[in-house]
Amino acid sequence: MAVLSFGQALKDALDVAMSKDDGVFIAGEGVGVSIHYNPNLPTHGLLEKYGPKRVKDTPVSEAAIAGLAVGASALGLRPVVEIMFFPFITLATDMLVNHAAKLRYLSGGKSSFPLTVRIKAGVNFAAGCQHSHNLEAWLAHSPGLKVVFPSTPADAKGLLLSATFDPNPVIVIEEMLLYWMKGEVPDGDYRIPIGEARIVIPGNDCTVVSYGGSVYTALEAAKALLDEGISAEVIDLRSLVPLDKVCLLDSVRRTGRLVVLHDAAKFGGFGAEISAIVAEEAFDALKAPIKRVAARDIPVPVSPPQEMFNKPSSEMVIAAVRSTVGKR
Amino acid sequence: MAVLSFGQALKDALDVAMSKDDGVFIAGEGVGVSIHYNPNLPTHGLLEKYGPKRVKDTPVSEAAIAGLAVGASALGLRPVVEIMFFPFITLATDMLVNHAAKLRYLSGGKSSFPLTVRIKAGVNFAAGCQHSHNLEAWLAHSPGLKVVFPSTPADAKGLLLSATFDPNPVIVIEEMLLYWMKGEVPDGDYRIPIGEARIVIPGNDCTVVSYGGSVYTALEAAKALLDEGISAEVIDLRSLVPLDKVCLLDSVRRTGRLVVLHDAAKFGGFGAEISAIVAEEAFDALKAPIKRVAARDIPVPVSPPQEMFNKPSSEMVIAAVRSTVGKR
Amino acid sequence: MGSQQADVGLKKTMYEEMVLIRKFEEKLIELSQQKGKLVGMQILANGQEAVAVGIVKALQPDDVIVSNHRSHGHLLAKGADPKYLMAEIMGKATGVNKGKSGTLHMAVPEVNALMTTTIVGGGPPLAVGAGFAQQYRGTSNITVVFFGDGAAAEGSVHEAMNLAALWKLPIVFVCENNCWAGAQSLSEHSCLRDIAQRAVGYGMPGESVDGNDVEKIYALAKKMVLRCRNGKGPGMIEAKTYRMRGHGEHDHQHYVDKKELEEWSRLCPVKRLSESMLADGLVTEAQLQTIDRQIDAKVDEAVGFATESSYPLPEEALQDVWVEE
Amino acid sequence: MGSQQADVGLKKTMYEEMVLIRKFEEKLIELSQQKGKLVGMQILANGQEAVAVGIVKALQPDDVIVSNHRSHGHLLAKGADPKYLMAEIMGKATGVNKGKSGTLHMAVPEVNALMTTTIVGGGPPLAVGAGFAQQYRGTSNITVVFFGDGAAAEGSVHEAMNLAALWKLPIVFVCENNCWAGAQSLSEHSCLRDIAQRAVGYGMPGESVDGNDVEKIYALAKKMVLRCRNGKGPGMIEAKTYRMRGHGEHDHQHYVDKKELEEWSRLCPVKRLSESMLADGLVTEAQLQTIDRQIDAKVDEAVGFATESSYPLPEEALQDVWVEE
Ligand SMILES: Cc1ncc(C[n+]2csc(CCOP(=O)(O)OP(=O)(O)O)c2C)c(N)n1
Ligand SMILES: Cc1ncc(C[n+]2csc(CCOP(=O)(O)OP(=O)(O)O)c2C)c(N)n1
Ligand SMILES: [Mg+2]
Ligand SMILES: [Mg+2]
Repeated sequence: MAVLSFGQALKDALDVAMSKDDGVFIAGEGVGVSIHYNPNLPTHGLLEKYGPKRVKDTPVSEAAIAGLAVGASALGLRPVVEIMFFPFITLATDMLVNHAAKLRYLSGGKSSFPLTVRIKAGVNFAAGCQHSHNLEAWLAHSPGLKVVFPSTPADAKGLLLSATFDPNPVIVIEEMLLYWMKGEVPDGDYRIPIGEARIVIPGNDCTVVSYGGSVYTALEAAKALLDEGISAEVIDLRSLVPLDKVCLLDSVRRTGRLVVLHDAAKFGGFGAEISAIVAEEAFDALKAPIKRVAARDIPVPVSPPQEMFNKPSSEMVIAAVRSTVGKR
Repeated sequence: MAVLSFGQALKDALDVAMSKDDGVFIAGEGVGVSIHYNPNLPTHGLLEKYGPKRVKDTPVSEAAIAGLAVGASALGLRPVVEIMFFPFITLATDMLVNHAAKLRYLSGGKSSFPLTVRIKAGVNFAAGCQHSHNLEAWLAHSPGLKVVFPSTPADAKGLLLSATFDPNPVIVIEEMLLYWMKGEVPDGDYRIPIGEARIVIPGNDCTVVSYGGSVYTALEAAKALLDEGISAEVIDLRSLVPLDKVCLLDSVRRTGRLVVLHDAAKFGGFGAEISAIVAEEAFDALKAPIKRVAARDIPVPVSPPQEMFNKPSSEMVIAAVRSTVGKR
Repeated sequence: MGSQQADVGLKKTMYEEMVLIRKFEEKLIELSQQKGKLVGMQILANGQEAVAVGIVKALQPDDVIVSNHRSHGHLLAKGADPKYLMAEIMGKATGVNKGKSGTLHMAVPEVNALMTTTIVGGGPPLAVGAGFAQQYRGTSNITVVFFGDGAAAEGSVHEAMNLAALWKLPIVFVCENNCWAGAQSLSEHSCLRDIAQRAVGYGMPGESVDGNDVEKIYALAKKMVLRCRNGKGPGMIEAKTYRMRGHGEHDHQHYVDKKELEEWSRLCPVKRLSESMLADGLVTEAQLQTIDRQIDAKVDEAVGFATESSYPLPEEALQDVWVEE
Repeated sequence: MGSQQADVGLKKTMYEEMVLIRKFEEKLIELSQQKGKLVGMQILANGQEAVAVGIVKALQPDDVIVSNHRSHGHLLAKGADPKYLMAEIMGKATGVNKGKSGTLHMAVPEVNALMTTTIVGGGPPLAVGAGFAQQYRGTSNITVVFFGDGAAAEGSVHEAMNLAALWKLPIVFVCENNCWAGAQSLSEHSCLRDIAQRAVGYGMPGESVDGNDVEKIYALAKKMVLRCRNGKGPGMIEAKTYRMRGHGEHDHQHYVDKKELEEWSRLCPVKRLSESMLADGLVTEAQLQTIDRQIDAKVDEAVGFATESSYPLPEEALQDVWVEE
């Protein structure tokens, strides 16, 4: 078990996958040579190790990058391609949603598309709304795609490795702002099953469901709440598709309360799905309204006070949990 | 008041808009000359009436069509462009979501983009999943876009006219299978405010929320339910963004029960947002779990029995309503 | 067997395949007039048979083709079984894709037609991936992607050509310029008349060819394919041809000049090949009639098979989304 | 005033503008080394000033420009006030976009820079719309869109050029080929060396020009703009230039050959213009120094203004999404 940063853990996953299976290649804008020379970036050093045949810097062509992955996977390779920032996924959604996700179905189960798309996400890095726009809700609403969104270095490695070797198209969303965060990471071919959530902190009074970077917002809130005697259970979904409904529903059945948190905009966000599942399947256990804490329904602004204002804070989570347990 | 088909009503809206304001033009693949020669299609005859300067057949270039709308609207025109089928919107989402929706915000409120995008939707016309994939949930989760999805000829006209003259980008989703359906349509510059839902049938026992073509599935169900003594209130949202929360919450506060229905896939669909709002803001009024009735989480299949199986039926709505009122 | 004899054999085979495509689709025209027989719109390659056959004949079985909404010809030329195609077009469980695709996106992995897409312009990026895999694995196989004159306006085609040229991928881009994209004629949707001119902008060879002359197409394809197989990178073929039917059988071509249709019908690729073979004494009328009858039987067999097949079960719609491990 | 004098005046103005851009951005380099002063990455046009100035000088005030992530030069050349740009780059309420944009997508409608996008390749389709509106309204205005060599690989650029050419829209496509797209050199991301060759594939004129020679750029721009204004349709200019700084000030160009940087620094467009004006006796060293001082003062004023301005209120983030009626 090594201590690695989140970015290094992702790189470790790529490294293990590439050394294990020569059908694995990576491609994207700057995955080989990057403007950032930084060992905490997930593809740093892989070009040097695996050479330009397997580490492909591409033109600025998101549709072609995605098409490359779809076509190469159909012939049995295991592409792991990168979309530089989340909003650029719009340029690749035809290839991903109409092709990667559907071509197997259209073939009647004859073709398969074992591809992975890594997307760099993040709402708070001062680049504005054309770089910051978390759209996991879109991908989760696209039958045929699996979607994972890890929050720790170990999960990042374990999920990326599972994604790479999954026989289906998997989207791996990476919270960029975590790239520097360190944690213990198991060595070798370590995989985490896609579709299993994780209880980060057990608790009795309220379930707080989150994923990606916002897990830390939830943890901060849970810590503060404990001081006032409120025991929040924090769940890290890790996978959005397939979703670990068992873990979610079990928890809510125990706590009777639910707060959902994410960094994407609230309206139509993935939190709505979590809420809706619970309102349908664990309704009788619910003791209070389901609260959602999320970003505002605006494009992400650049000015620092506004960017901060837009991102959901632990204070907002605290207030939401308090209100569900009947405290002000 | 004339009796028009849904398609004619849309055409009437375009006709009124074009004759009223010479800044209105329409563009898209086959909006002038179409492979379908049919007076029930929304742009039929407009080329003959307004000429090729204002009725623009375009190349097969969805991104350019959307870009045309964005750029032309920035200079003060009122483009109404068409995306032929819903899944093709993936090719235009960068222009719509990263540009139409955000450029005003990015300008600090200086530029504006009074454009309209008409999208032909429909899940049941035997063309398969690359033609049938209702993605209203994506657009509703894109701050800066308004989204309407009418179900009657009159609403279609009224909302399309409001969209055309709205100073913001508006997406008008047209249920193709309704093009032939007839109804009374007010003459002239008839507008329906964007953001107002409509109670189609009042009722006391359960609220059924729907929009677009699935409103008729809801009505069918409501009728059958009445026979067994269950009074369902059917709400047609008409606008998804902005959403008429007042109408929705009022109704649920009265009935205490909610079933949400749409033709898009269930997981991550727009129904989740409706459910989540109610679970958050009208929780105390709820007497039963919130049910969602929607398509399966699969690509839309072609084979007739499977296509039928995939689309939510009135039987499914009936079963859902029954279960909320505690009957089997 | 001398090369001349081989040539005769090839011509006959090409003729048979073109006739199969023609008759298979003529049957679809017939069936589409009977309510409830077929599922969805029928987009036919009537008039374009020479392109499919001439190109595919230049390929090896393990070469890959990526097809589009107008795929019947491509797939039959590649060797797909008409029975399973017909069943798919009827939405039957025995269809090549179990009825999940219908006519518009039939994939036939058995003959290396792994991906068919009805997203106009969707094929070329997929071909980039296929060609990349072939190059990566060090095989000598290549990928052919068929797309239309209309598709040439899609951004995806541009991205794919740039990437294919940059990485010297073994891809032949085949543009079937059939003068129409839906109801828009070439001059209404493209700033160019010769789509092959685009090749310059990617530093790849590009040539136009009479798309109704199967021999010329075959010769050009041979050349491009060989170049490609030898690692020289992609090339582009523009086959100038004509779509004789509407865009779907409900489309009655109200926007088409009847004279144009007449002129092109004189250039019918099937007729041209049979007449040239007759003129050269390579076949007799009687032989042609035998071929006709054999193909008729094959098509009838396909219709019989498809008609007798049952629809898939509704719940089976839930299958085939995922590879289950 | 004789045309020669006009010429001298023009050169001086162009020089002043180039110096303004240079100094404005040099100040950004300085400020970016001070923590918390600027917001976001700084993507600078250092070395490319001649393109912005040479092109924009050929425009009228009511012509439209569509800019990209590397916009400071374009906007200043078009007449944007450095004070409001600087305040925007600092995320201040007085910024040209109230701090909502920051450096990457500043729009300055006051000078007809209505749309700036940091989506690579996003500009050309927007330009299609702007050019269409100009044509539709029957004005004689035109639209210029700036994009990079990297952007030329995006599908959107292709769609835009095809449509612009088809409809003869009044658009000049200006490709600033600065040899890099992020950390990828031209030969790593493009199958072409001369992006202007792409113009052939759209049937529009396309010319390459020394992008560090403002006079040549201006002359070519004049020609293309005039053609465009006269309804002859779009054209393309490829300005061959070089990005002297990294892609953002955190990028230390580890992937760039230092010799290449040295060679291009010898071709500095600002120095070349000043030297040629000195050689031709159009200005004196003293005059140049005066210009320098004036521009320094202007930049300092901008920094002062921006620094003293306050940030917008957090809740104001909720404004400007919609036009409220
Ligand atoms: C992305 C996309 N846009 C639009 C369509 C609708 N459509 C189907 S075929 C077609 C015309 C295509 O023309 P062309 O590429 O020339 O192919 P052809 O039909 O002539 O073979 C169009 C616009 C589509 N299927 N996909
Ligand atoms: C759609 C999209 N993909 C990727 C990026 C990230 N990105 C920003 S600038 C850049 C390089 C662009 O190169 P070029 O077009 O040559 O412009 P330059 O930066 O050299 O001026 C990239 C890849 C982006 N902003 N948008
Ligand atoms: Mg065509
Ligand atoms: Mg560049």
